[in-house]
Amino acid sequence: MIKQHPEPWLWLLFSAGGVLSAMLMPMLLLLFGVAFPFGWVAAPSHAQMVAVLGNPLTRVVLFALFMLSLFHWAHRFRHTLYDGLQIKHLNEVIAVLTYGVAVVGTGVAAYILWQIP
Amino acid sequence: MSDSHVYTPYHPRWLRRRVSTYWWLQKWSYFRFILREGSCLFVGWFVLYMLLLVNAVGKGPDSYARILEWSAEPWVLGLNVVSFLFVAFHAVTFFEAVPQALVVHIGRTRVPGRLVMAAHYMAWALASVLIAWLIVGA
Amino acid sequence: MTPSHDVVLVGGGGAGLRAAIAIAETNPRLDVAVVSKVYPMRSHTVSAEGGAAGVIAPDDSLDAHAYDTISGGDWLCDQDAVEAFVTEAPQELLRLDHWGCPWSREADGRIAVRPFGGMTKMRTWFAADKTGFHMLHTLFQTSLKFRSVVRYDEWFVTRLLIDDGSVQGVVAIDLKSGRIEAITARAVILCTGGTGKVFPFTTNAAIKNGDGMALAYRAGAPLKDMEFVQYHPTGLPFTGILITEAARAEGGYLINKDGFRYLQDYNLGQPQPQPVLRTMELGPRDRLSQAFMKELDKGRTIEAEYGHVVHLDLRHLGAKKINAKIPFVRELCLKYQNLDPITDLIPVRPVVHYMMGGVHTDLNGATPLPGLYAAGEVACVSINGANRLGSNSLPELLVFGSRAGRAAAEYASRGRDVNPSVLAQAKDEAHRLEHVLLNTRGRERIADLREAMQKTMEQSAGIYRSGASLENGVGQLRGLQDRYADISVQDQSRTFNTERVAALELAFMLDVAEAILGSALRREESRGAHQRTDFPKRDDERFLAHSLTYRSADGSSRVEYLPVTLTRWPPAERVYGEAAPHGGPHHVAGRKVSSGTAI
Amino acid sequence: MADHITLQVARYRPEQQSDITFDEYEVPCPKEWVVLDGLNHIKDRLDGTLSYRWSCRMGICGSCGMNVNGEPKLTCATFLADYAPGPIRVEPLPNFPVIRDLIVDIGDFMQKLVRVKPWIMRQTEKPVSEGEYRQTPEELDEYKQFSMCINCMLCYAACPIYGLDPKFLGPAAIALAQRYNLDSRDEGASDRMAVLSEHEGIWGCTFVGECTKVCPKHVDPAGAIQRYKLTAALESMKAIFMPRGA
Ligand SMILES: Cc1cc2nc3c(=O)[nH]c(=O)nc-3n(C[C@H](O)[C@H](O)[C@H](O)COP(=O)(O)OP(=O)(O)OC[C@H]3O[C@@H](n4cnc5c(N)ncnc54)[C@H](O)[C@@H]3O)c2cc1C
Ligand code: SF4
Ligand code: F3S
Ligand code: FES
Repeated sequence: MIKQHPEPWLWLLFSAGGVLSAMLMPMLLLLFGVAFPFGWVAAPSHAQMVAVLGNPLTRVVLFALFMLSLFHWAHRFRHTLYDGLQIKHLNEVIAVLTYGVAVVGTGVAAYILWQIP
Repeated sequence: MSDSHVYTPYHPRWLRRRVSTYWWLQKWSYFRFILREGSCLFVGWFVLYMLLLVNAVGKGPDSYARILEWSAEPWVLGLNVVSFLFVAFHAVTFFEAVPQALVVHIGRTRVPGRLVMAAHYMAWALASVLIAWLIVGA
Repeated sequence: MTPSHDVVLVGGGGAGLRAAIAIAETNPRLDVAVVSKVYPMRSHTVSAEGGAAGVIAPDDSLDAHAYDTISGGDWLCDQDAVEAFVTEAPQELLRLDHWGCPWSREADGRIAVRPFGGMTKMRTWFAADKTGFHMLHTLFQTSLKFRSVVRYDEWFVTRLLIDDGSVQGVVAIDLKSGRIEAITARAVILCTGGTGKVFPFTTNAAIKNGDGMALAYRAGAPLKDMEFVQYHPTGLPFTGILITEAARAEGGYLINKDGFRYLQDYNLGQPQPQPVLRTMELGPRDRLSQAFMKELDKGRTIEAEYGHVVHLDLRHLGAKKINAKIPFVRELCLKYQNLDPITDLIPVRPVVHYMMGGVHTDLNGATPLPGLYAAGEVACVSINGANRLGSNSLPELLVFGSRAGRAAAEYASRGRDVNPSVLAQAKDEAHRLEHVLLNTRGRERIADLREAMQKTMEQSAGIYRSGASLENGVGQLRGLQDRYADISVQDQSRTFNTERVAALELAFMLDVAEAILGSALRREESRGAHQRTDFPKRDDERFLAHSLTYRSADGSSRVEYLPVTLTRWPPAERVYGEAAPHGGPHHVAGRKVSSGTAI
Repeated sequence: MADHITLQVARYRPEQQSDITFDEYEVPCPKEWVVLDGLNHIKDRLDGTLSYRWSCRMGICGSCGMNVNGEPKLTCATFLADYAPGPIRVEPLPNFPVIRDLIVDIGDFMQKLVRVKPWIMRQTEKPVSEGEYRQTPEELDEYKQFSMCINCMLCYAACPIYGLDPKFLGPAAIALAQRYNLDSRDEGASDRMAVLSEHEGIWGCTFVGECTKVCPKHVDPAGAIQRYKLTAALESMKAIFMPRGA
């Protein structure tokens, strides 16, 4: 019997987050972060946004994107901290902080997404 | 394996070198690795930014307008341009690694890694077009 | 405390590791030590490329393999040994399959075989063209699972410990610390490989210095058939890197400066577009190397930067076949010769490759000294006779490695305890190594002596020798032995002192070189790899016998003869080409084996 | 092209020094010479006390790995002329303890290798008399690449994670475990899982990817590790969602 470690699960979340963010993020960020503010393209109206976000499918996809990306961030950030800065002795603290933020962030995301009428 | 640190004629003192804290500055490829890992910060920022946006949409047209205005502030705009570059870099590094991490079989033959990678790039392009169409086109 | 084991193996190459596993499997209660001057997976077996012969094809027979081996060895093989060898080789190779060796396969998953020089049938098993590499790593990794096998990695053995004529252990230097230690044992097996480095131009690695031959020789065991040194016809100039015979087996041509397949002028048959077994490029190595020398005399070789060469032409095989069957050949050519065999001709010349002779043993690897066994290239069980066929050495390591292992295990389990008096010998040896060698302020540079020895050997005992050249060589070696007394070792450190090792290896080589010249001088005939210009004919009257070289008290060599064991194959003329008596011309059909091999 | 080149060779004599120093030597530089030929020239002609390992001079025994101008290389397969006009800096492989001059201790790897059980494991052994295990060329191709490892340790020298955490199992050991896991004759994958899925096993690797870049035999240890992560993760999922047995 294989002992259950958390590592495979964290890695799965990390990878899934990596793939999903790679697929969806660049375009979203290009539109909302760069193109609209620069005025290259007119930003969608509030009504349009509500229509798009009102679709349950959009919300599910966004929720998955937010949650997995947060875990992606948490996992990578944790590793970078102790490989880059060599602060391995703080292993546990870092893990609690990073994954903690991801869990809380996921809750907040769920709350915000389901607020939309 | 002898771990002795004291030199005697029969117990040579082995030299144990420490990895420098700035190891990632020693080689371009290490630095690129750190940049790749660093991209996660921008992934995190993106989630935060989008949540603020969605939250604003939920709060009504006024807050939505306010957030659009805020997003045009130079520092936000600057941050987002950098974030976009990092996120795109993240995407490229992720797809680059696909052939190494994923072996796909169709029946008993192995699909060449390049093909698997190409499929990912195609999916990326498709997803991006779909998003653009949903938000701008519709 | 002196480490003590039931069996000590000197050498962790193919033969040594196979022996270690054999002992561990025969009697798990025996504890076995593998003492090796390099990590086992660095042993020279790692560079064997072409393959390992063993009868497996339905149209093949053990008798055919035996006949090819015996005729290839110019009837100097002991036929009982050859029969044991061909019978056990396929089983040993199969065992390696069960241990994970990545043999190349037929489309249906069966083992694939390829043709090889001097063989009448396709019977050479291969793992692309890294056969030795895969065999060695398979053996090494498999050996890791046996708890009774202890390793002394990077320990250099300098002498055998002997009590009343029987061998009871070794003295070795732990290179990392420089500590000199006696390792006692009820039985010792020498598996130290060959001695190519006594010659200047060789395929052999830096570690092949005839250590084990010299160890046994100094301890009083005879060296057998040392005059038979194999030249491989296709080495890269300058580096001596081997281009495996598999390149010819897959269809490569040897051509001279006129683009002519010159082997047809030397009784090796007529050229065909496809390789034909036992003819032309698939003739035996001694004949091919001798043909090169004749071409050189006729002025038909190509003059290149590092001496004369001929060309190996693989271009007509095409990229696909080259990449699938001989990828390492391409890798080596690209890396070391800066040419691509798909489009370019490969310059090659004969290069010292293998020592047919070695420590005299019986069929179970036992030497005349009780408690001392030998297996692999260091030993001479006499299956190779006057010329080894390509791909017979790797299975020899397995068959006789495992026989020697079993025999030594048997001996050790009933053997007597080690006599503590051998420790006094160990002390003497430690004294010699510490004080004599570490404190010398001599004037002779190791490299100078080594190069002089190598040159002497090439000039006096090359592909063609004569009484005069050999006499001359003997004299020069004497001089070198004298100069050795004044050797200089600059490095006074104990930690990984590779200069001290080089000095000891040079001493081993000088002794082995002397045995080679001594036995070559007394064999007044031409047979297999031993070609005397002053005695160009084989002489079965006088020399259908093994030479046994002993070391006399004064350090010089003394040669005796031992009749060859004949069972079913009376001596006959060696015929290659169309007139081959066995099997006759046999066309090799192309077959698809593994493809897309990574290199 | 210059006919000589300068080698700056790292020296460490444990009896006399507590850190590496550099000695400079000028060696001939014909186009056929590799870095190892340069070192041999030094040892034979200029300074007999220089210590380093080598054997096959054909890139297969794996003993001559060193850092050449900061990159882990097989010195028998690295040409001097490629670095002209020099100088060339030759150092012991990083991430390992240095024993002497260019010689490092690889005992750590040798122990790790045993831990991943690199041998065929089977429920029932087939007797040799029954012949070979059938294995098609396609099945062979599944693991062949990972069987090409010559244990040269260049990958360990290039992997910063190993440098930071010597407990990390490391690229070659994991690749060799994968070599057996993917062999159709082997049934030991679940036995190896215990060691590989430890924190210091595959999960220690953050996919720096340098191991694969420096590997002279195209083993792609980075790929082996990533693939194994996926397998291990899927196994974990299976264990939860499809508990075996009743
Ligand atoms: C380039 C090349 C290609 C070849 N290709 C083929 C082929 O295709 N087919 C074939 O059948 N044969 C081939 N051969 C021949 C065959 O590979 C060798 O004969 C065989 O590998 C020798 O194996 P071994 O176990 O006897 O010795 P090795 O593998 O040489 O091992 C010797 C061992 O002894 C140890 N040792 C030596 N001296 C000491 C000492 N003083 N103290 C401690 N340890 C010591 C070494 O460390 C090493 O572990 C080839 C040979 C060469 C050189
Ligand atoms: S994986 Fe490559 S680099 Fe690492 S030890 Fe093996 S051959 Fe060398
Ligand atoms: S360099 Fe190291 S971190 Fe992983 S991908 Fe290779 S083992
Ligand atoms: S000397 Fe063998 S790999 Fe370089």
